[in-house]
Amino acid sequence: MTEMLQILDVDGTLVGESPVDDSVTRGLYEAMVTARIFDHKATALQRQGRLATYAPYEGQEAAQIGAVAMLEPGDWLVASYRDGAAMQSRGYPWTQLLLTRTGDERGGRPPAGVNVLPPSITVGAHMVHAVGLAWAESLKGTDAVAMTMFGDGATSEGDFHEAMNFAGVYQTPTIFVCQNNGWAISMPRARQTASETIAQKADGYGMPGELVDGNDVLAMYDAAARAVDRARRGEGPTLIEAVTHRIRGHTTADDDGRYRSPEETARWAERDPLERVRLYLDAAGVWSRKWQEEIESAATAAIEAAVEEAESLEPFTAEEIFDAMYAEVPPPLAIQRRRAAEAGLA
Amino acid sequence: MTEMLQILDVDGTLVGESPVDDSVTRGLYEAMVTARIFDHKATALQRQGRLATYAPYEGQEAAQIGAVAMLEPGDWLVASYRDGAAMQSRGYPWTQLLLTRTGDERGGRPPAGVNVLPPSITVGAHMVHAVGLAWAESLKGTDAVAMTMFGDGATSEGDFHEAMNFAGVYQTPTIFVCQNNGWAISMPRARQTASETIAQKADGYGMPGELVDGNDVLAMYDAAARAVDRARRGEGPTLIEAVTHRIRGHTTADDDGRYRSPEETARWAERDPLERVRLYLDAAGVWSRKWQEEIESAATAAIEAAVEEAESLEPFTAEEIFDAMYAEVPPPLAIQRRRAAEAGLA
Amino acid sequence: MTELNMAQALNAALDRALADERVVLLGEDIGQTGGVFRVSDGLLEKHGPDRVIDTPVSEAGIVGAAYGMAVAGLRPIAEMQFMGFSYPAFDQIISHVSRIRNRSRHRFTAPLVIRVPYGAGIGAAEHHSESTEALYAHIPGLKVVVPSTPHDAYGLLLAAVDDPDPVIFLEPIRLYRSARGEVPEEPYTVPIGTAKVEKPGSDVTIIAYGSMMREARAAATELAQSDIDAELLDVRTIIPFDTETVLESVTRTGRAVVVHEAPRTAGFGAEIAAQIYEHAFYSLLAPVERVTGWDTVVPLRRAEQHYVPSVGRVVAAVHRVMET
Amino acid sequence: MTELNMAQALNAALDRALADERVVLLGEDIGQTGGVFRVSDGLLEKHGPDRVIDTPVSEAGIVGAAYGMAVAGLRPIAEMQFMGFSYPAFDQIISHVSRIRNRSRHRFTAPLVIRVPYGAGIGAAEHHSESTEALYAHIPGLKVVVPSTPHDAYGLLLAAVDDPDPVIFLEPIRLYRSARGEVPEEPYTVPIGTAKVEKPGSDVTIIAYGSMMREARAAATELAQSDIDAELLDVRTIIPFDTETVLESVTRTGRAVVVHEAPRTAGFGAEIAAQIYEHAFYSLLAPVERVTGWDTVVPLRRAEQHYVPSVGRVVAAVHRVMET
Ligand SMILES: Cc1ncc(C[n+]2csc(CCOP(=O)(O)OP(=O)(O)O)c2C)c(N)n1
Ligand SMILES: Cc1ncc(C[n+]2csc(CCOP(=O)(O)OP(=O)(O)O)c2C)c(N)n1
Ligand SMILES: [Mg+2]
Ligand SMILES: [Mg+2]
Repeated sequence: MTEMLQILDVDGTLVGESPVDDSVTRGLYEAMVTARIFDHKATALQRQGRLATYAPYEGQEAAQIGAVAMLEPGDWLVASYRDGAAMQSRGYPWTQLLLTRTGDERGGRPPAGVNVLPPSITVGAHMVHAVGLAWAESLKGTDAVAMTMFGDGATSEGDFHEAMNFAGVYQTPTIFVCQNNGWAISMPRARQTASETIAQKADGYGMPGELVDGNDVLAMYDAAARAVDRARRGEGPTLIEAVTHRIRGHTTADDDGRYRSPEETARWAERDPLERVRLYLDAAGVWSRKWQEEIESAATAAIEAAVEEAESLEPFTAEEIFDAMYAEVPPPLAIQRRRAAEAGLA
Repeated sequence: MTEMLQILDVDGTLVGESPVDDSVTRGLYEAMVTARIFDHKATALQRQGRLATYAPYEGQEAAQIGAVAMLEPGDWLVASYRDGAAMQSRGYPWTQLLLTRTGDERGGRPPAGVNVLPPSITVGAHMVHAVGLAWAESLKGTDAVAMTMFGDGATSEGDFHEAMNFAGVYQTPTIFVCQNNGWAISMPRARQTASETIAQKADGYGMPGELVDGNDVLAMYDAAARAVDRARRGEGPTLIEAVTHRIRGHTTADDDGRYRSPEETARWAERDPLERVRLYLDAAGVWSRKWQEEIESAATAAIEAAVEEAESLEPFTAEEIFDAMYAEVPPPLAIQRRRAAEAGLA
Repeated sequence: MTELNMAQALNAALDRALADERVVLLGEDIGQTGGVFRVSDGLLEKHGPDRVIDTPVSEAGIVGAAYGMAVAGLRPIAEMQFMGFSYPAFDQIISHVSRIRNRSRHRFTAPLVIRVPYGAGIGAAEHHSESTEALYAHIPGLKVVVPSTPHDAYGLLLAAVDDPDPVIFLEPIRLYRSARGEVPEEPYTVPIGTAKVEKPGSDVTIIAYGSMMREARAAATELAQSDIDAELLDVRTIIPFDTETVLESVTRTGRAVVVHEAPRTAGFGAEIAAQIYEHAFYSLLAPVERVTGWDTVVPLRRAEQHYVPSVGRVVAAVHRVMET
Repeated sequence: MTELNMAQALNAALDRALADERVVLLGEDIGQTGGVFRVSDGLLEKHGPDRVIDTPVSEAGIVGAAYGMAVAGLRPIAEMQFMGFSYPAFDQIISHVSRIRNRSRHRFTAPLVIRVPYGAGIGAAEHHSESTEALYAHIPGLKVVVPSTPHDAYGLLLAAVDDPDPVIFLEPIRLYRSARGEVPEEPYTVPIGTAKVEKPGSDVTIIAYGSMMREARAAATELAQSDIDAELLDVRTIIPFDTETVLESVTRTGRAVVVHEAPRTAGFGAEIAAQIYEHAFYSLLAPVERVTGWDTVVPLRRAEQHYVPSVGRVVAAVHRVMET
């Protein structure tokens, strides 16, 4: 079996060379803490019926934040429903993430300049979009890259294959980040594919594949930074397999007790992606309880503000559901739009 | 690069151990000679306008006939539009192969007991059918296997991936035979995938992959026999890459001069799959010009008879186009069927 | 007789179907968790992993493998987790499942059932609210079935499993738990290809199917209060369509309202309307009304109610056809 | 003005479109060989391999990558080799191409063109004769265009490339070489969304599109000999449908025959007929006739003529509507 890249051990000791200095590590830690607070908040909101189902990412913060931390503003991110941490740290607002989950299309509209697509709900189809985006940037002559994030389950879809194949053939600057969290809903990784690792699938597409401890933010940063650099230099795509664990159910509607054991949860608890960084920072003398409280309260405030903003938005009128189907509402649709408004009044 | 299995060199000398004795080799040779005569005949018929387009397999006889020779009657074959040699040697009549090409659905109906599906025209979709067939046989408790044949181009489709993945996960007794003839119409193999070989793709699905000289009928027999045995013993699927060459255009409608060089054709001429077997048999003292003439004239007679049979069939009436859409024609379709008949009279 | 909801009725039908050794179930999360809607709950435990097969996230793989199994003589029942996730298998369905019988002139057949939860109304995420039955209805060689009661769900599903041809079996998500009704203890089938007059009436025919039967029923009740006696027709089988039952009704009432939640343009309502006009033109007292979803993506939870045809829209349409 | 066949007109339009740096062509065998129908002949040589891209056999890859390119600001033109091979890309089209604008409330858009040769009549192998425009017409967010003359092919293709939304551009295989006509030298567009009255008439409106315009024209000519003055309407854009032009004509003639080669049930003809009835019910002198392909797989060469609507079938339908 391929070796798994690890830089920061579960007890907070460096077992490899950190790709960044401690100030950056502090930033990564802060982002992870913030992301976890959001995840807890969103889960709580869902329990209160204020969100529709929500797909928690708790436990996968390092995989997400480590992967995207070195992206530049011109780069693209094409991620899935579980990738809020990655998306937000690339500029996709908490407000929009919440809006999507309240069931509001405006959640799909990040601010101008944020090159992050709305989260993909279909499993599999979005990876090839990152190939097209990256390819377009090459054709336009920029050095922007596109990163795509997806789960272990997504690698079973045909579109994963077509995306990887295109990226390999055209050597597009695409970084494929698979968060192997061990499960596709109830289907364990071992029963999704007979391949020993997902990383090794890269070989069939003529691109490098790397197996990474997805709960080690420094390892993720390191692997992704090298992949991004290669892509930016025109040396083509990379597949990164981030081995990680989702702590909660597939979504808030999922009862994971039906398919996985408490032992599994316990085994992964000690591999938590946040705690090991805290231990490391603490040992390095750059963590304090006070700082922890500061970042937590800043995060909480920002997230509360986002909740308020999201919930203050009036829902769409009947007319508005027609308004973004095309650049301009075509005549037949305009008639329907009028009828819908009338039906609303009736 | 993985080594390519070769048993019979281009000059007819054994460079490995023959999996069969010379009487079998003679049978393989006879089947290849017959298949080539059919291919020439069909091409000629197309030129005379008696067939619609035809996809010649000349040059790929060893890959096809070597692969299927050890299959048992209960086994399944799911092949593509270019695999007439393989199909016929599994019992799919020349007549039916011709009928399909004249544009007659009855070409899709082999005799009872022949477990060969009509040729797949779509590229990619049919491999997974062989997974389902093989899986069903396992579930039914038989030891039958399913073999599927497809081109290098087909490996770019998502369905190839899903088929390979399912076969790996469920360890179905499926043998994947890729005839890498270097081209998907005008797309050269090197631009279809950045993978060095197609055989190595097997690794990403947890199954063995083997690179074979597809113009060496003994190597093909050997690799396929081992794969079939494994599958029959319940040891799961195999991918075989048969490196070969199509001597003619993609179809009779294709002008391959637009995309490939005469040098390529010349280079492959000396690797002809028939001639090396003839040289071998001759050296072994089991070939004679007389025998060659005998098998050629037997083949020609059989094929002429098939042409006659195919061409003597009356075309479908208007009613008949409705008759195999369902087990029984449902009422709405029965009305259309009547109208179609009336329109024909009008 | 037991009172069951639709999910339970389907579960009972699947359990019954599995009594036939040729039947196998395939789908994402159908075994260990019993399916997203628990329709296959308990079946893995009862029938084992060779019969109730959890698959990778691979819809083309599921349908393609099920097709192969069917050709080999099994009777697979494949599940697409949601209609919006059936499209990766679209090519397998249109190019192979629907055609192998004709391609081989009856020599090979694909008697499989593809179960597809469909429809809006539960405020789900994008792609979870699709109603694209018209796409499947336009594919020759398929049958397309959609129950609206637990009784029909059970009987049509067993009929689909028995059917020698491939059946797309649509399950209205909104009705899984909300539709309740009596289901006989003894196995039975409901014949594919027959619509049902659920409530006779003389003024107007309301033609609906699947999830929209709920609105249609409520509308009929409401209309009764305005002394409009609506006949209620449950299509049940979209393909082959039971033109006869529809015409019998519409020629009698002279007025028709067709209801579906799919987008309007090129929806199956157009076909129903066109058939009514073609065969009952001279009996019609008013143009047929189509009450449908709009030509938009199904909105997410906060605006979904603007999309799904409401009882009010059905009632209003009936009033319009009654005006003339 | 030059006389061109439709393939040449499309080739000229592609060449012209490539003058815009954002335009790239992607497809199987479109470069080196110029495409199965030679529609992109010479463009690789002229515009280079970064603009005219030969791809692997991977339709989802082609459309998915083109979608990504479009989101990034390019104007890709993707080719599906035949309509029957567009289905592996169906999920990309219905789940993403058609929806990103709405999903992102205009923030991201996918202005791409998907060129799809379609239709029967050349005696091709299975899957090479499809006419499933109704499937695409039922997907909100797409536009669906189908020319029947070289002039319109050129102008509609350039309009499609300019369009800010995704366009499915259907090319009638039978007309690639057989349709010939004048094409101006100067670039022009034909607006998407407008039907055309190709020949005015007073007795009946024949409504057709794409390949079937050939039969419709021949039928009109034949009918003139029986003193039936048929108005000939070329739909040109299926979505958004130009209801107005159709109604203007049918309310005048009082009779309509709709022609398409796609299967009848849930074909786009049902939608056209339903709209006519809905809006022109009281002007109609007879039920609308649909002349269509049957609900069968398109037969192979030897029986294809039983499937594709013939001039005779169109003429007979006109006679039927004229009887009342
Ligand atoms: C095409 C498609 N099929 C099925 C689904 C339903 N579904 C949603 S998430 C999921 C499992 C995905 O697993 P994985 O890719 O490992 O991501 P994870 O949820 O573990 O992050 C499935 C089957 C879907 N969204 N899209
Ligand atoms: C889904 C699909 N896309 C495109 C085509 C058109 N097509 C027919 S053969 C072919 C090339 C296939 O190449 P390969 O798999 O290498 O087989 P070969 O023809 O070389 O035997 C293509 C693109 C098709 N038949 N099906
Ligand atoms: Mg997962
Ligand atoms: Mg090839």
